[in-house]
This record gives sequence, C-alpha cells and structure tokens, in this order.
Amino acid sequence: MYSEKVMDHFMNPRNVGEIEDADGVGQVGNAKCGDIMKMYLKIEDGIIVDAKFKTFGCGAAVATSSMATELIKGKTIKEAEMVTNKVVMEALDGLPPAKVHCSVLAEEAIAAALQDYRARHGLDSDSEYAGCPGCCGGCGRLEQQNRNGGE
Amino acid sequence: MYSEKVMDHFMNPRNVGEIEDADGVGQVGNAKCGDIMKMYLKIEDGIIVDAKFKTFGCGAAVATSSMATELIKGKTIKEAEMVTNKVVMEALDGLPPAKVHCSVLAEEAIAAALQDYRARHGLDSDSEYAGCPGCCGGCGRLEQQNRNGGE
Amino acid sequence: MQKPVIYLDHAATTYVKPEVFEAMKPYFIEEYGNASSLYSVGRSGRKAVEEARTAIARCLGADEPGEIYFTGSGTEADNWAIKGAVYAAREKGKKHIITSAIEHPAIMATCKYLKKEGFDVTYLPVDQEGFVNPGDVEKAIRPDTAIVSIMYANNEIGAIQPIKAIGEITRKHGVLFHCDAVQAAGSIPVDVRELGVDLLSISAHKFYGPKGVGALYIRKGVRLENLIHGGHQERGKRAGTENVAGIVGMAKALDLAIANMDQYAGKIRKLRDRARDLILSRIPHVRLNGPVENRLPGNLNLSFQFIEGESLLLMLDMKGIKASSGSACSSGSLDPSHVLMAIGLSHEIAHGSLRLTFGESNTESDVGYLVDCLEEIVARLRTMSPLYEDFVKANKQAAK
Amino acid sequence: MQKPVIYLDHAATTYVKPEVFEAMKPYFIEEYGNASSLYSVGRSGRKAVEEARTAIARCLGADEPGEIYFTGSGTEADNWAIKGAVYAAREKGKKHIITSAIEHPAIMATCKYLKKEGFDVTYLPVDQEGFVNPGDVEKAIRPDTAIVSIMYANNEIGAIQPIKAIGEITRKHGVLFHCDAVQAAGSIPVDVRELGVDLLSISAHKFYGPKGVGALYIRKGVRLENLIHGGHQERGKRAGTENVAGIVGMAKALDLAIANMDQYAGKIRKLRDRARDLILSRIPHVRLNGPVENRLPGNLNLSFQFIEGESLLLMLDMKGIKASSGSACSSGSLDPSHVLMAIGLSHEIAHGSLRLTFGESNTESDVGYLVDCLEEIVARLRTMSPLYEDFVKANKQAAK
Ligand SMILES: Cc1ncc(COP(=O)(O)O)c(C=O)c1O
Ligand SMILES: Cc1ncc(COP(=O)(O)O)c(C=O)c1O
Repeated sequence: MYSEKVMDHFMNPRNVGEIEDADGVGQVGNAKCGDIMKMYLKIEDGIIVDAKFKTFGCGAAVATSSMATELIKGKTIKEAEMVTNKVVMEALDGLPPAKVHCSVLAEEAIAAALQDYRARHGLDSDSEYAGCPGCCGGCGRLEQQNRNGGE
Repeated sequence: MYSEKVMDHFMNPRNVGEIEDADGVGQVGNAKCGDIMKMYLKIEDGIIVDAKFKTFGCGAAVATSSMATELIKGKTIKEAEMVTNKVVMEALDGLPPAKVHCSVLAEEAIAAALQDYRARHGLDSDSEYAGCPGCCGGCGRLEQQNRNGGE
Repeated sequence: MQKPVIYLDHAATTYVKPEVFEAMKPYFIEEYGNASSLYSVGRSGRKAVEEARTAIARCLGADEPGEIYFTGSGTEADNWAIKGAVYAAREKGKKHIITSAIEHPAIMATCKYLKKEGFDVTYLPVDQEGFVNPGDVEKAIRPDTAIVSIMYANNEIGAIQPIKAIGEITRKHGVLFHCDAVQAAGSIPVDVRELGVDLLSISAHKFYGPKGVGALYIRKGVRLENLIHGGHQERGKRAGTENVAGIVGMAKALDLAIANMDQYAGKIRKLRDRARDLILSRIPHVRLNGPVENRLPGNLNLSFQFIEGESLLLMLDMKGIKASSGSACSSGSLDPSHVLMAIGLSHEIAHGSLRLTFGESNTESDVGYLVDCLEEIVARLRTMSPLYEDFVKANKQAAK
Repeated sequence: MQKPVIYLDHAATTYVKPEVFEAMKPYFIEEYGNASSLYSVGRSGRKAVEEARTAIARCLGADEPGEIYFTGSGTEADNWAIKGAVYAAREKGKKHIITSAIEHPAIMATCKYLKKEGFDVTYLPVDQEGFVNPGDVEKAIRPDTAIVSIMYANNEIGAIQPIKAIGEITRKHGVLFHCDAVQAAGSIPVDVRELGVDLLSISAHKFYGPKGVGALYIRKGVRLENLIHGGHQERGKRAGTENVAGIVGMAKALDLAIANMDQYAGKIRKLRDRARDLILSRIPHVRLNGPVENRLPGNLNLSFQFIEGESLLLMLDMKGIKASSGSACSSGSLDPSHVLMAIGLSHEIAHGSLRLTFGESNTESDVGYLVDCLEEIVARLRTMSPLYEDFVKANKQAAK
C-alpha cells in the first residue's frame, strides 16, 4: 500500500532524534488519534540549519516526518513554510487516501516549530504560515484562541 | 435424486400401453400441472387380470404408474384398493418430497379405473375406496358432486 | 462401452477452464494472506484483487476499476442492485420498481419480497419471441420509480433485450437502470457505457470461471444501501474477507472469454443452428421457443408436443446428454417456467420444453448424436403418452 | 539470504491445506455440474454438497444436516442471522437486539444499520479480560427482544465467552440466540446442542478452508427471513448457484480440524504461551490484552507502550513476520479497536497493540526469531517516540 519512497523513509528515517539546544520545537497530534510528531529546529540567520524529529505513529507518520525534515533543511523560514503537505506527499510518491492526514500533521509540525521559534525570539508572528488552509489547531493557535475566550 | 427402483421403472416401464377391450379406464391429472395418467384394467371375476397405462409426466409419474400396475395385477378389486400411494412409494424405495404427488396420482388413477368399472357394470359403488384420505377429486367424485349441486 | 458425456447445459454452469484454474491456484495455498491486511502476503492478495478489478472494469467498459464490486454470486449482485437502490431511494419517497416478466428468479424473488415490504412492482410483458418493448418501459416510468431492471439476455430462451434503447429512456427520465448480464457476459459484448446502464450484474461460473463469485458494476456516483454489512472490504460497500482465488478466476475467465469471443460465438452458433435445423426437420410436432435473431449464440429452446420435459431430460441423461427444461417437474414447483408462459405457451407445451445450451466443449459429432437420441426418445415417450394417443385417435377420426 | 516468512495472523485467514485443496479440485473441472440440476454431472455436485452438509452438521453437533445452510462468507451468515431474525420478528412487534461491545464488524455494522432502520440495540459491556457477564444478558432481555447475539470467541483478544450459560438464559426467556463462532470453529469444540444456541455462524477460511464460503446453523423450527432472494437453492432459503468446490473444501477442512483438534490446540497453545512469557520477560512496558484462561489457544494480544502498532507491523513484516494490530492506522479508521477500548485500554495503549495468532505452520524456532525481532524493533521505535522521550525524562526527573 505504501510507495517504495515511503517504505525507505520509514525503514531508514532521516533526522530522527532531538536537538538539545533547538531554536524551535513543535509538537502536534495526540495519542488518542495515534499520531504525535515532535519537530526540533536549529535556525541560524533565518535559515534552518538542522531539523530533527520524534514520531509516535504509523509508517506514513514516520515517513512524512522524515521527508519533511529533509525538505526543510537548508531552507529559509519562508521557504520552509512552503513545504505543504502536498509537497511532502509528492516527494514521497504519494500516500494512500487514509494516510493523507499524516502529511498534514508533518506540515503542522513544521509550522508549530516555527511558531515556537518566533515566539521565543520575539519575532513578528503573523501566525499564518503559507500553507495553512484554515485553523486545524495543529499549530496551537486554536487552543490559544480558546484560552483567550474562544471568540 | 431418484432411487434405483424408480429409475428402473422409468427406463423400463412395465405395462405401458392400452387395453382395447378394457373393463375399466381411468384418467387423472391434467396437462396444466404437467401430469396425466391413464389406467386401463381388465377384470375377470373380480380379479384384475391385466393392467396397462399411458402417462404424460415426469420420471416419478411414469415409475409410479409402472409400479402401480405391477402391484394390482392379479389382485382382487378390494386388494387393489389397498394399493395406496404409500404402498407404491415404498415399493419404489421412496420418492423425493416434491414427487409424492405422483404416487397420489397413481393411487387415484387406479381408483378412477375401478370406479369406471363399477359404473359400467352397474355394481354397487360405495364410491369410497380404502385408501381415500378424503376427496381430492381424482376419482371424479368431486366433479359429480359439483354437478349434483355442490353440497 | 464408455457412454459419451455431452454437456448441453452451459447456461446452467460451466466448468472452470484449465488456464483459469491455474491462475487461481496460487491464491489457495501460497498467496493466502488476507487481502485487507497490511503485510506482504496479504499485499499480494490485495494486488491480485485490484488487478482483477481492473481487468473486469476493462472487459465491461467501465470508466474506472472502482466501479466494480465483488460479490458471492450473480444472485447476490442482483439482490444488492435492486434492494440497495430502492432502500436508498426510499427516503425520497420512491417506491416503484419496473422489471420484466421474464427475469431470473434472483430478480423475481427479490421483487416479490420487496412488494411484500410495501414497494410497487410493474412487470413488463414480452412479445411472442421474448422481447421487452422499450416503449413499454417509458410508459411504465412514474415519478416515484426508483429503478428499472431488465436482463441483458434471457437464461431460458436466449432473447437479447434492447438494453441500449432502454438505457436511453431511463437516462432521459433520470431513473436508475440495472441490467442482469449474467447470461450475456462472456457470450456477447457487454459495454456499460454503450448500454447506458447504471448497475450491471455478472457471475463467473457462467463463463468458465468458478462458482460462488459475482460482481456488480455500480456507476460512479450511484448510491446503494449495502446488502451485507461488516468490515471495510470493497471500499466499505460489501463486507466479508475477499475470495481472492475466486476473484482472480473470474477476471481470468472473463479476459479469456472476451479475447476469444468472436471465434467462440461463431462456433457455438453454428452447432446450435445445425442442431435446431436437424431437430425441426426430423422430429414432428416441435416448436422453437424464443427468437431466431437477437438470441444468445449457444441457446436453443424447443417444446416437444405430447411429452413432458423431465422425462425427456432423464432419458437424455441416460444417453449421457445433459440438458435442462422449463418443466415444472424439473424445478420442484408446480408451474412451468414463467418465461415460457410469458411468451404465450400453453402449460402443456411449456411442460414439454427442452433447453440445450452449447458451449466450448461441444463438437459437430455431439450434434449428430444428440439428434439421433432425441428422435428415438421423443418417439418412445410419445408412445407412452395419453395425449399423443388422443391426438392420433383424433387424427384418425378426422381422416375418416 | 532468504528472509524467513513467519505467518502469525491465522485469525485473519489461513491457507488452504493441501488435503483440502485436493478434495476441492475435482469440483472445479470434472464434476462441474450445477448442483441443482437433474442429470448426473449435477447430481455428483448435489451429492458432494449434501455430504458436506452432513459432515458439517456432525462437526457442529446439529440434530440434522438440514439445519446447515451454506453462505458466501462468515459475514453473510452473521448478517443473515441478525437481519433474518429481526425482520421475521418485526410483525410480532419485536424490535430489540442484544449484543456485546466486542463483536466483529459483521455484527456491529449490521446492528448499526438496523438501528438506523428503527430497531433498538443494547451493547453489553465486557469486563477487563473481555468477558460478557451472563447476568447482564438476563437483565437486558425485554418483552420485545428479538435476538441475542454473542460471539463464541473474540477475534482480537481470544476471549471465549460463556455461551452455554447465556444459552440457558435465552432459552429460559424464549429469546432467539445467535452465536458468531467464526473464530471458534476449528480451534475449540463447538456443539450447538450443548451450547444451546439457535443460530451459529462459521467461515471456512479461518480453519484452513477456502475464502468466500461460510455456513449458518439454523435450529429446526427457527424462522428467518431470507437475506438473498432468488432460486430454490438451500431449500429455498439462500439463493445462488452452489459453490460446490468451496462447500466441499469447508467440510473437509472442518473435519480435519476436529480430528486433530487436541493435538493442534496443544501445540499452538504451547507456542503462544512461550512467546508470551519470553516477550513479557524480555521487553519492558508490555501489557497482555485479554484473559489468561478461557482464551483461544493461538491468540496473543499485547500492547507495547510508547509505540504505535502499524509501525510495529511494518517493521515485523520487513523481518518476514506477518501479524496484525488493533491500531486505528492499520484499519483506515481513526479510532483504535473497539474491542481494546471495551476492555478499558487508553487510546494510546490500544494504538500500540499487536495481535499474534499462531497456527499450524508455526514452530518453536519461529518463537525465538519473533522475540528477537520484537525486542530489537520495539527498542528502535521507542528511540523514535516522543512519548518514550517524555517518559524517560520524567523518570530522570523523579530519580533526582
Ligand atoms: C440471468 C441470470 N441471472 C442471475 C443468475 C444467478 O447467478 P448465480 O446462480 O451465480 O447466483 C443466473 C444463473 O443462475 C442467471 O442465468
Ligand atoms: C468473529 C468473526 N466474525 C465474522 C468474521 C467474518 O468472516 P468473513 O470475513 O469470512 O466474512 C470474522 C473474520 O473476518 C470473525 O473473526
């Protein structure tokens, strides 16, 4: 059911691990749904010099995490924001329909890590990253809204 | 589905034919239901000295006709009346459920031929033969009743 | 002497062709995984099922493999099409079904059941040759008509219905159209797009595939209620662990049938025509049931006056010839074939019917042997028949 | 190096045993006649079907062969039992169904559909080991209860239900009792008389028979509506040309399973227990799901904390080991197994479940290889898991 690329990134995932002194860390998903992705970014001069992940989830979740980290490494933040779930999926030669949500999760994990980076560094946060199709809560924004009174 | 005895009496039916100067002739069934049996009896001194049949119908219809004629040959009229459908069926080692009506037809054909014999010879007709479980019309009695006003 | 076996009941069922059996074999023992499982043994089953789906979609002219759903028989496909459609349409207040008087019991019994459940059923008549008139379909359509179901080719008399013309009408009126193509598939071209049908049933064992496997074509966008609920197989529409070997066998068989169709149809049509002509010329009081043109190439249906079909079958069987009959006696019911009655036969003539359906295994010499046997048996049964006796006597009377 | 293939998913499906395949073979090519036809080729099919019916009746302890009806799958048998019973009871105003929270989707989805149609469904809970309490059945019975349906053995956690005790209750209250014995048949004794059930489903491919064949036991006198309407097959109760080869295969497979049951069960229980004990002793943070006693001999179900089941399956597959999981990801739905949730597991633990079902083809050395692979893979997946990271950090924190 998975493409060879997916299987390769699942069996030999790139960039597994933590970055101890990460500049941005984002975690999305939850154990209830069976997928958690945690993304660590090292950012220097607006460029993502390193990315690592830890993922609890299915084969597609691992593979999309792996591919997403590969795709954003060396990119600027703005460029990284263009790495949408579609880009990740295409790079993996596609995903089965039931697994598309994993690629969305990967996109959201990047967004969440970048958001964390901005927050930590007091950067202007427009809170919207290029690929965001609306608010899925993945970036933590929904939760924040809720805390703010839910309007 | 048929026993060997049935197949034997179907493939090699005994007593097929007409008796030109029969003492009693009975025909039961109708083409609509797919079975017609015609029975010819030669009766001397109350004894059935010959019996022949013609049958339009399925394998079971032919086999029961054949067996029935075999069973009544040489018997007295009273004895022949004891040749019920059950007797014919047993002599054939049974019939499939859907074919039991054929053995009833054979019993009725005998009864009809005997009735004809009695009528022709002005004999006392109690109109009830030993095996009659009620009036199925096979002996022509129902029709007669209907003609008489249907009470 | 070894009695020959001459199988002339290909419309009832066919054997599995050796090539088909070979194609199925690996899926019994080696490639046995559950087609819905994740790992590789299962994946080869999944792959086989999807390849079969693609092949069948291609054979039937479907737009996409996803329009093909596998079932456990042609009967299940028929049940699903009708019940699935009318149950789905119920909420829209649609409760009318249009079908013909000569459908297979899979449709007839389903409609009878639905009638009991409160649906309305119109049974369209057929003409003397056994054809539905498309104009009758149009006249029967009502605002609350949920589905029209007309078979492609009749299993008893082989009449090939004007499906395309009916499809144009149903489309015009926006009514769902199901076609039972169980007898047609493998014998004549079946193209769902050209025919304009929304739903179409097939059954593998009618075209040299295995028994117990069928398929329903469901045009994309057509919504049916499920008939069998459970797991997510067949994209959630037909539950039950996939019969991988059977599905593979069906696809292989249909592929082969279509590849050889012209040659096959030509051969069996020739045999059928020869048998028909010989019988009609050598045996008196025989009637051809069903049409001359627009008939399945292998189908021959005759009525032999004064004799009953089951007796005829049994005697043919003793000669090694396997056939079938529309006589009531052969089916266990009391009435003869509803199809023969629908084309206007009397009970008596219907009871004396014989269906011979030719197929791959038949040869020229079978035809000669068949006609010889038939001539002898028919004569023999007639001497036993009181109806023939009456006929002969009446003739003598008339001759005086 | 040739990768070994270790099949540990016998609860999903089994291969067809060579003896079973041999028994089926003649009915594909030589003895292909329609089992419902009159002549001799068909009669041998008829005879084979009736012999199979007799064998299966004997295997299940039925009073008569006539109580066995063949279907196209276990799912169809389940659907027929429930829908057939409640549709037949509808006219008496009965509209209540009692079942358990851990039934197979064939029952669950059927009940859900019937609920939509206006029937009432009570889902009985199970305890932490996965057992239904017979007392709960009694409490749930209402005057309008049409049927109770409880599975014999659960397909995920192997829990063998107290069917006999439930049968006594349903009998006392005069309520129909259906038992889905698809997982039980062939693995543990199934005796309809002793169990006191009225309806019981089996499926051939779970006991080394072919896929696409099932059977429903219907106690004499029990009236069900038909599910599939059409021809007169199966004494007018289940239409469709009989899958002769499949039916023969099912009977042969069940016969073999019962003849070898003690030996078979002993062997796979030993392998299962050994695997369980080794895994629990060598791998930390593992939970046994389901009961220790009253469990199918081949069933093992474990949850590996901090990791997700589908990943585990894929990595095992890479090592040649075929297993299954109750993780949502492996089924395409979003929720993990309803069975694991019903025995009280958290989502997280349920997602990390692994089902290993042992069977005929497994050996002692498979167990060793399995445990080695599992140890390595679990460790590897944990190093990738953010949940494990959190757990380790929290532990370090606590140790300070
Ligand atoms: C026209 C037609 N429809 C449906 C069926 C049912 O097919 P099956 O017996 O494979 O279920 C048949 C054959 O039996 C048929 O000839
Ligand atoms: C308990 C149970 N019931 C029913 C079924 C359905 O059987 P089938 O897939 O053969 O229709 C299965 C297996 O899939 C099962 O394990």
